[in-house]
Amino acid sequence: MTTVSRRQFCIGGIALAAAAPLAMSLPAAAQQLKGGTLRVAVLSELANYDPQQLSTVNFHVIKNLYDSLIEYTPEGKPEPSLATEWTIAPDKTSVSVKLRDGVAFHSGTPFKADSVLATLQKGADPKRGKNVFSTMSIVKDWSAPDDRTVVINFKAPVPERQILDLLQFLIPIEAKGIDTVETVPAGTGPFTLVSRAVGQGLRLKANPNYWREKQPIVQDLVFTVFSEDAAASAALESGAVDIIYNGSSRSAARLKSAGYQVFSGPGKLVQVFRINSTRGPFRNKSYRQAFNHLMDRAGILRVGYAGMGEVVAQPWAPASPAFDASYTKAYAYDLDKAKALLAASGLSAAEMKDWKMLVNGSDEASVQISQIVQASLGKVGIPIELDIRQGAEFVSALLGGDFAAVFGAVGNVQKFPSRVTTNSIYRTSQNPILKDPHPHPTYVAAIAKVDGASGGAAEVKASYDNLNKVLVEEAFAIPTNSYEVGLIVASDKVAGVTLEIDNLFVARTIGFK
Amino acid sequence: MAARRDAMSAMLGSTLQVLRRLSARRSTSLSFAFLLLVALAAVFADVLPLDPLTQNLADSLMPPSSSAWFGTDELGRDILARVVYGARTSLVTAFGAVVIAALIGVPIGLVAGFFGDWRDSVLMRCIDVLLALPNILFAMALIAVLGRSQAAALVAVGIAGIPNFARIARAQVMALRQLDFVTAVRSFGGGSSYIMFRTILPNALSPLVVQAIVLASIAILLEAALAFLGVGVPPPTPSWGEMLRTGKSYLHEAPTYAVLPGLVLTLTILSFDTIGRALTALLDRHDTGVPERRGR
Amino acid sequence: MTSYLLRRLLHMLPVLFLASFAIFAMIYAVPGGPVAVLVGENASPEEIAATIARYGLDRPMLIQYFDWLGQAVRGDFGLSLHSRQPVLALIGERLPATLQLAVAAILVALLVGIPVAVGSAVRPNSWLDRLLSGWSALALGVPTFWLGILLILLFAVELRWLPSASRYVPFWESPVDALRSLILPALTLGIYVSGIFARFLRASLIGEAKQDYVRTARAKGLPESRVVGLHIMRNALLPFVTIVGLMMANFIGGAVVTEAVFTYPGLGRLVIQAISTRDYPLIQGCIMVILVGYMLVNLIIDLLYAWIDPRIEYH
Amino acid sequence: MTALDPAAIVEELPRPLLQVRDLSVRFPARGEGKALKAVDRVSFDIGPGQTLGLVGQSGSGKSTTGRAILQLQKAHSGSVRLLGEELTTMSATRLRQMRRHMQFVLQNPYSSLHPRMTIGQILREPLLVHRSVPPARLQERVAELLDLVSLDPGMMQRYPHEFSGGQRQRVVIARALAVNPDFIVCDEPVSALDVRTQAQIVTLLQSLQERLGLSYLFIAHDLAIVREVAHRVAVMFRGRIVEMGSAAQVYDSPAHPYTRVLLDAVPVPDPVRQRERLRRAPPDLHFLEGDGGGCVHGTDHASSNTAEWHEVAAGHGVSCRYWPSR
Repeated sequence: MTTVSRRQFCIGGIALAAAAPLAMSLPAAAQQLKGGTLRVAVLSELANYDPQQLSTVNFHVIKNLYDSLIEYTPEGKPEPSLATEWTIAPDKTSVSVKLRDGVAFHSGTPFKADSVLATLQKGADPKRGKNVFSTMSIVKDWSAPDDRTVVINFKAPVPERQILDLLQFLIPIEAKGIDTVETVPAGTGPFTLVSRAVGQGLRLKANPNYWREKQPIVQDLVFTVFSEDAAASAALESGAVDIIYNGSSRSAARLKSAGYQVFSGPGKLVQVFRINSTRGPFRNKSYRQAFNHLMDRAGILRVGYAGMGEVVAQPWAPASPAFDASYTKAYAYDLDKAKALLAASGLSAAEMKDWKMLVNGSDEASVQISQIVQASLGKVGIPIELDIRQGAEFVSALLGGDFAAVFGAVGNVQKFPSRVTTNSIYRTSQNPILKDPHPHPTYVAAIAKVDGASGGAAEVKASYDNLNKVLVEEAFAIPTNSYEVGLIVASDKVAGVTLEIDNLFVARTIGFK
Repeated sequence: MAARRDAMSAMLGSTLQVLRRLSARRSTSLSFAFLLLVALAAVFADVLPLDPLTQNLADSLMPPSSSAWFGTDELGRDILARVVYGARTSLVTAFGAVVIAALIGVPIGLVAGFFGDWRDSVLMRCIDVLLALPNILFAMALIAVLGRSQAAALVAVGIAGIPNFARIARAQVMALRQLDFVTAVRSFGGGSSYIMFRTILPNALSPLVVQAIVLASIAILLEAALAFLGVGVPPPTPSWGEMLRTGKSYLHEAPTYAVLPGLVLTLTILSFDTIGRALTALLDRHDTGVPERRGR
Repeated sequence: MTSYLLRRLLHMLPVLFLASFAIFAMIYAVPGGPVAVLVGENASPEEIAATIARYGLDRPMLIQYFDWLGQAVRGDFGLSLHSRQPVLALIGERLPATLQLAVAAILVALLVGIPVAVGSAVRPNSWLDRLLSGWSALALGVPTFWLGILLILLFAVELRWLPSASRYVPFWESPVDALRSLILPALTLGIYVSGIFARFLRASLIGEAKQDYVRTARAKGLPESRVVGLHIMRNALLPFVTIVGLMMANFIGGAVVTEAVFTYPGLGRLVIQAISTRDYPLIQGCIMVILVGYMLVNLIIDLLYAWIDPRIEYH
Repeated sequence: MTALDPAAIVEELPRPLLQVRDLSVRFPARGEGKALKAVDRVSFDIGPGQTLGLVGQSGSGKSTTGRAILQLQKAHSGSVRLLGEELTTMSATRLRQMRRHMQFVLQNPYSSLHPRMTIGQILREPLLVHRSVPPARLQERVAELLDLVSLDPGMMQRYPHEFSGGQRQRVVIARALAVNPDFIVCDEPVSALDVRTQAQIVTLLQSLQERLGLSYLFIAHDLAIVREVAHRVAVMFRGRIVEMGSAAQVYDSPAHPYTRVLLDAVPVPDPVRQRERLRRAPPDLHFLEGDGGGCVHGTDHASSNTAEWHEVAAGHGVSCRYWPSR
């Protein structure tokens, strides 16, 4: 790996401030790791192989079947991957990307600009673009001056970090396989698909023509789907699997104390108490603001997530550029402050309790932390009921905005701050919960200011501070804590675990001691 | 009215007699005592110095101690308090479910058995469907429709119990409808429903009451199973099955969390079952539900 | 005999029809529906509409039902809305796991239940009978999920002999691994079923022992073991086997709960998951498979009658 | 012997209260067999204040006839008119109203009373069903009824099992009387009782008939009792009436061989005669197959369109399809 970087790694433009050693996350012993069959327990059935539908249901395969244009280190520094260099125009309205030579898709087709163009095409298509579509909204057009170069033009000047996020999010799909990518993987990744047994798992094997040298280390990669945490833990303890990916914090904590290795990546989620500010008492700003102080964040973190994470009052993980620890102190759990704000709201007791809290019954942590909030509300004289729904019923209520208040996690909390707008409660337009026109124009303006802050560090910082202030004032979403997603619990026989910025599972560096 | 009072006192008399016979065995008298305890707990839960809802997050998952005899749960609530209030959930659900099952099942069985024509075929075919479906799956599907609530659990468990009552009522009617006193009522002009409900039903009561007791144990079990699968009475309402569900995830940290509520649940089910079986045995020996043959 | 078989199979149809329709109508009434699950959290309204149209979920309920029925009779249960795999394939993946658990549980039940029944029926109301009957009451009354938890606590958490959650390992692939995974769930379900076996077999045995022919056999001086083994057992099996058939639904229900306790990847968990995701075709398919299984078992039991009791003729 | 319609005989009697014509009851076939003709074209009338005794061996269709008249058993064909109203085609609602005119006294007083109701409740039941007595008068009426059957009204609160067989049968009769009926079917009303009680009940029935002007269809296999209570007697054999006439006619000059067999079966106190009679084999009755052709007397009733009935004396006739084989 180090050799690769020395020979091919060229720093492009101003994008890379420092060339971080690529194998930074690899221990020194990595070279001595042995191959074999790596058995991984996952907790969700694979939904599809489409990297543009990236979600927890395919987190475990995407980085093993595909490579993205660039990668981030766990600290958020960009690194070359399929793109060897990238140059952002000084006016920040375009980026030019150089593609790596000598890479082939699993089918044998050489990797060239056509596949990147096809990938961009798919991402910009409202029907096929899926998760990438909203990120593509800044893109005007694109072109390929030659086989090894792609140029992407933007509609307006775009902050640097947002451009890098886009490149990191772009995962080239083989042009001719793009229509069947949901069911047939078409990538350049370190592993190729061998077989899949629906509901049980899938088997991959090492890609013999992989462009990163000496990777992957293991010859076979087997994923087994476990429907419950307890089952996966039992399998790890009985030696039936080597790694659990994306298990619960609680069992990870228990396994850690039993001597297993636990790795948590930087890509946390933030649990957010979402408030439908178009309904009932929640139309009252002062009433909403009381909820900033009604969250027993420490208790929620301990009971719901075994203490693995941080209490936060803003939707950012500590790695986020907008993270500001002072808010956590200023908006700590404080029933007296909450009572004062409730009194200031001028609402009657009957008005205050005229709602139900929606709860995801399929998620044990949600049930518990909802009860904690319910108890806090009870203490300030607002007795409310829980409306517990399972599976599909919950999801449709959550997405349709058919709730008064609900806990739901928010991702992308370590990236460019406006990326939180991909999440339904934080959307600035076509918000399915708050609807149009957006009831909190100051928030919409604050996001626009962040997006438009393409100037110096001071302007950027000011825009972040403004956003943070607006978020607690409008109080339509009350973050409580960050928590681990994509936790890796491994037996002591394995080593070489690489952490990924989004906590995707990267198997290519893992081997046996 | 006076007659009704007489009937009541006669019934009370025979009930006492049955109770006396039942308590002759140690297993049944123990069962009685335990059920009495559970029922008292359910009724007087509010009077006891127990609080099932107040959380104390700092003291979560504590082992049994003098301040919390059964320990505390993951939110620091007193498990004993939740077990006591859970008795209320269980008994209310069981009682309501048995009432629903009886109100629907008994008329179905009476009509099917009394007329014995196409009505019998149609009704019994429906009962067959209910019998063939595992009641836990049926109840889950029904709760999915009704939304998760105590009422939904009660209705789902009740409907699952319909076949039990329908089959027993039907068998009783078929045995009783040809008897002379039924013919007598028919001959002086009693209509079908009068005969079914006023003449036959009172004579079929004993096996139906026994069935109700047996069904109560099934209903408590089913309610707990639904809660265990996460579709029962919604939290924070205390429910034994829900406690087992949550407790199961804390087996390593707090083994008593799942074990103690489960023990109370099991003893309750066993007590109902023991009494139900003792009554069945008594019924087989002393009272078959048809009039005595004395004098012949 | 053939015509009897045919008629019995025909009798299954109305029940299947009624049940499938009832389930279909019931699930249709559920709020939420499968669309949200299909399109994911960040779907646009257009995408939702397109998905609804693609799966034909906007058509009237009756049309959807008869469409489904038409395909189902041709053996096509459609695709799961969630995983877009054929329903039958999904069921086929889980069925072997459930069958393996069922066979193991029934073995446990027979090994425990028959000795208990015989032991208590030999001298009704003796101390032995009371002890053994108490045991079957316990087996039936202890909720399977609590028993499962106790077993996990003892064998997995405390002693660490066995895994606390079970995987499905086909027995013929690795008998040792399969057994390690099966022991606890099979014990849990098997003990419950042994309660059913013991209680009803005891009743049949005692009922049969009162018959005249038994007295005759004893009077002839046949050894007690032969009387019980040959005469009583053979005839007691008849009513017993019927009841076992009728208890099939309980057995399946017990299996669903047992699978949940041990997170065992069987049919029961598939149904629960299907109900929670509102995967209509999958729910329908699973329920049909369970119903057909129930009825086939009862049919086989009726056929077994002929084998056990040659006096029975088929009309 | 002349062939006459039995109805013609009846014409001479006072206005009939009950008129039964060609009443047939069939029980559905079991398996491949033919439907059983339990009652086959039975016709008779009963006048007000009259008693018709219906005798025959068990299984001859006596009880079924009684039940068919009361519409407790569905008739296959034929007509039953009570007070001039046709019962067989009557709506269920109207029939329930008509039931207050006809009542039933069953054979077994032990099983015909609801075991879980007091005597008072039992007697109140028909009154409530027919709403024939205002609620305030119920108690009084029940006491009246008990008095009518010579029972102490103070027994009202007792349960049937506290009574003797005779007392119970009195309750059964009181219940039948509750709605002031005109006609009562007494199906073996005394056969479950001991001899002394039998006589008391028979006396009660007779006195009630005199006081209330009741008509009875008195079904019994005991010929002696029937002779005592019945004005007219019909003899049933295999679902048909084979002989009918006044009690004196039938008992003193039986015209049908079957009637003779029945009468011969009555035990006589003389052991020699009794033994001699038991030695004699019962006559083998001869049956004519089908409905057409000549009867035992050579008459073809089908072609002459007359009933299969031969009058041997005024009001005394016999059937001609069953006969001893010659």
